[in-house]
Amino acid sequence: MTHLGYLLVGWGVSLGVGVAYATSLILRGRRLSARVPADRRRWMTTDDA
Amino acid sequence: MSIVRLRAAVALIGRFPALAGVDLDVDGGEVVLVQGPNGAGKSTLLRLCAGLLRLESGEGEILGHDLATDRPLIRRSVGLLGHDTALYDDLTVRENLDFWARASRVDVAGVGAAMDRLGVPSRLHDVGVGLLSAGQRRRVALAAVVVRRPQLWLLDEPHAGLDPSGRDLVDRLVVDAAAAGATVLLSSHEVGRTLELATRRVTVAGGTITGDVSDVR
Amino acid sequence: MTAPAPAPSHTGSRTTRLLGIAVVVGVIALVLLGFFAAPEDDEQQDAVRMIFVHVPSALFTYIAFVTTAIGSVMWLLRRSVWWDTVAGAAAEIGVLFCGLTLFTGSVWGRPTWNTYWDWGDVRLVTTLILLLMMIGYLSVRSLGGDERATATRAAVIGVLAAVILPIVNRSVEWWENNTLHQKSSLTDGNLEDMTLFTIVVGLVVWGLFFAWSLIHRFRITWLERELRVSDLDLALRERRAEGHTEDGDS
Amino acid sequence: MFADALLVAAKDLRIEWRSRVTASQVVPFAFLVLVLFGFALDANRPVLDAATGGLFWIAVLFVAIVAVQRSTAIETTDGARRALLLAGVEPAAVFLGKTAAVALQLLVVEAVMVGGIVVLYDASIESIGLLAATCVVATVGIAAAGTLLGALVAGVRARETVLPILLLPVLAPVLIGATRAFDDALGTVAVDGWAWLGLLAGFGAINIVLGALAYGVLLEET
Repeated sequence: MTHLGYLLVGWGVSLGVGVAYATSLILRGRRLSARVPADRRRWMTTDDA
Repeated sequence: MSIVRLRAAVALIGRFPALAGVDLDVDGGEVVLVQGPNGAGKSTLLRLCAGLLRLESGEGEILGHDLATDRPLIRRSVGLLGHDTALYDDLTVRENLDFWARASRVDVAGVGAAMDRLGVPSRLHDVGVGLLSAGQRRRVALAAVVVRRPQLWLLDEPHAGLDPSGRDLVDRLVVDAAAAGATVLLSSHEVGRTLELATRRVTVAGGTITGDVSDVR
Repeated sequence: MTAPAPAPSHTGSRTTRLLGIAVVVGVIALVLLGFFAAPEDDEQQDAVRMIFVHVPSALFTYIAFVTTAIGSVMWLLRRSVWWDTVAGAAAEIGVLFCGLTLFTGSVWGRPTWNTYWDWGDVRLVTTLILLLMMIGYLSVRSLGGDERATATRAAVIGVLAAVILPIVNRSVEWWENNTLHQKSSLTDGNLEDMTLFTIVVGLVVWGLFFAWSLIHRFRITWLERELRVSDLDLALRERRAEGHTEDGDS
Repeated sequence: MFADALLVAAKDLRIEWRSRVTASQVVPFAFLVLVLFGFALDANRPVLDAATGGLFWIAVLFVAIVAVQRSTAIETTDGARRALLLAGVEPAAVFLGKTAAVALQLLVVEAVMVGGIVVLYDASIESIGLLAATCVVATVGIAAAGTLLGALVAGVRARETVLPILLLPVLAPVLIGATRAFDDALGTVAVDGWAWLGLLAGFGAINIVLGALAYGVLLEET
C-alpha cells in the first residue's frame, strides 16, 4: 500500500472531524434541551418523539 | 381623526422588551405629554410612533398607516427629535438644514425661517455644526423638524440642554404646531412648564401606560 | 400514534437515530471498499484512494452552500424563520466540509502534484474564497444582537456569496485557463466499476451525515430561539412588574 | 431617485472636502503601502516589475477598506442613518450616492498611485486608455461592494475587523481581473486586458444591482 501515510492522515482527519462535530452537536443538543422548558421542545418539522 | 392607535404594542431594543404591551389612542390636534422615569420606554414609544421600530407583537396605526406594513409611509409625515441630533459635524448649520430639507422633499426656502424661529443667531448659520454647543445643536435639530412641517411631532425631551429663552421657543413651537392642526407627543422632565401646554398627560413605566389624565387646559 | 411521548431531552429523534446508524455502517463499508476493494491507480498508485473522501466532501460543500443561499433568499423574500435556521445550520456544516475538502485536496496533492497548493487551480481557489466568505457569514451570525437584523445580514452575505462565487470561478479559470485538477472524476467515465461504486458509497455516506447534522444543528438553533423566546416572556413579565411597582411613587 | 443619489453623493463629498481625511490620511497611507512593497521587492527588480499590477490593486483594496469605514462612519456617528430613513430618502438612492462618493475618492487616490508606480517602480504605461478604464470599472465594483458591506456591519460589534473579512473575499475577482488588465496595460504580461475589463464590468454591475436591492433591507433592520 503506497502513500499509506498520506491516506491515513487524509482519511483520519476527515473521519475524526466528523465524529468530533457529531458529538458536539449531540452534546449541544442535550445541554440546550435541559434548559428549554418542556412544552417548547416540539420541533417544527417532524413530530416524532 | 385618529393619529395614533396602539393595541398591546410590544417593541424590542435588541432583546430587551422596551415596550411591553402599550395601548394608546391620540386624536388630531392633541398635545400629549409623556412622563415617566428614565428607561420607562418613553423614547421607544416615540420612535415606534415614528415608524422606525418593528412591532414585536400587538398592532398599531399611525396617521392611518398600518405600523406593521406601511412604515415608510408613516415616516414621510412624521418629525422626530431624538436624543441624537442627526447632524453632520463637518457641514455648516445651513448646509445641514438644506440637506435634510431636500432629503425630505421640502422647499429649501423654509430653512432660513426655521433657523430664525429657533433663535439660531445668523452668525452661526455658516458655522460647522461640530463647533456648536449642545444647546445650539438641539436648536438646529429642532429647526430640521420644523422645516419638514410634519403632521405628527414626536419630541423626545425637547427642552433638555436649552437655556430659558430656548425653552420658551420650544413652547411657542409646540403651541404653534397644535394651532396649525398638527399633533404633538413630547416627553419631558420639565413637569411644571409643559403642563400648561399639554392637553393630556400620559405616564409610562415598565414599558406600559400606567396613567392617562386629560386635563383641559 | 400513541399519545405524544414526553418531550425529548435531546435533539435526537427516530429519524436521526436511523440516519446515525446508516452513517456508521456506511463509513465502515466506505473504509473497507476504499482501502481494499477499489483498485489502485497505475500512476498515482494508492494515493488515488483519497478520492473517496475528497470528492464527496467537495460535492457536499457546494450542496451545503446552495442550501444556505436558498435559505437566505427565502428569508429575505418571505421572512421565513424556518429557512433562516436551515441557512445557518447548512453554513456551519458547509464550512466544516469546505475545510475538509481543502485539507484532503492538499494532502492528496502533495504526493501526486508534489505541491500542497496551486494558485492556478480553478477549483482550489474558488473553494478557498468560498470558505473565506462563509467564515465571514458565520462571524456575522455570531456577532449579531437583534435576531432579525442578524438573520438579514447573514442572508445578504449568503446571497452575495452565491452571486460572486461563479465570477471568482470564471476569473480564476481565465487567469490560468489551465488546471492541475483532474477532470471531474464522475463525468469522465474512465473509472473502473469498483472505484466508481466506492465513490457513490462515499457520496451516500456524506449525504446521510449531512442530513443527520443538518437536522441536529437545526434543532439546536431552534432550541436556542425557544430559549430566547422563553427569556423574552420572562423579561416581559419582569418589565410589566417593574411598571406596577413604580406606580406607587411616580 | 437620482436627484436623491446626487444629493447624498454631494453631501458625502462636501463632508470629505471639509474634513480632508482622504487628502491628509488616505493618500499618504496608499503611498506608504507602495513604498513598503518597493522595499520588500526592490532588490529583485524582475519580480517587482512583473508584480506591479498586483501590488497596485492590493494597495487599492487596503485603501478601499479605510475609505468604506470612513463613509459608513459618517452616517452612524450621530444617528444620521435613522434620520435618512425618517426623511424618506429612497434607500437605493442613498446606496448609489454613497457608492459614487467612495468611488470618486478612490479614483483620486488611484491617480496618485499610478504616479507612484511610475516613479517608484519605474512602470511604463503602454495603454493609458486601458489603465484608466480599468481603474474606473474596478473602482465602481469595489465602492459598491464596500458600501453594501459597510451598511451591513454598521450595527455590529467589532465592525472594524469584520468588514475586511467580509470585503476582501468578495473583491477577489477585482484583484484578479484588475491585476490582469493592468498587466496588459503595463505590458508586463501578454494577455487581453480588455477581456478582463469585461469581467470587471460584470462584477461592478452585479454589485450595483445587488447593493441597491439589499441596502434598503439593511437600513430598515438596524
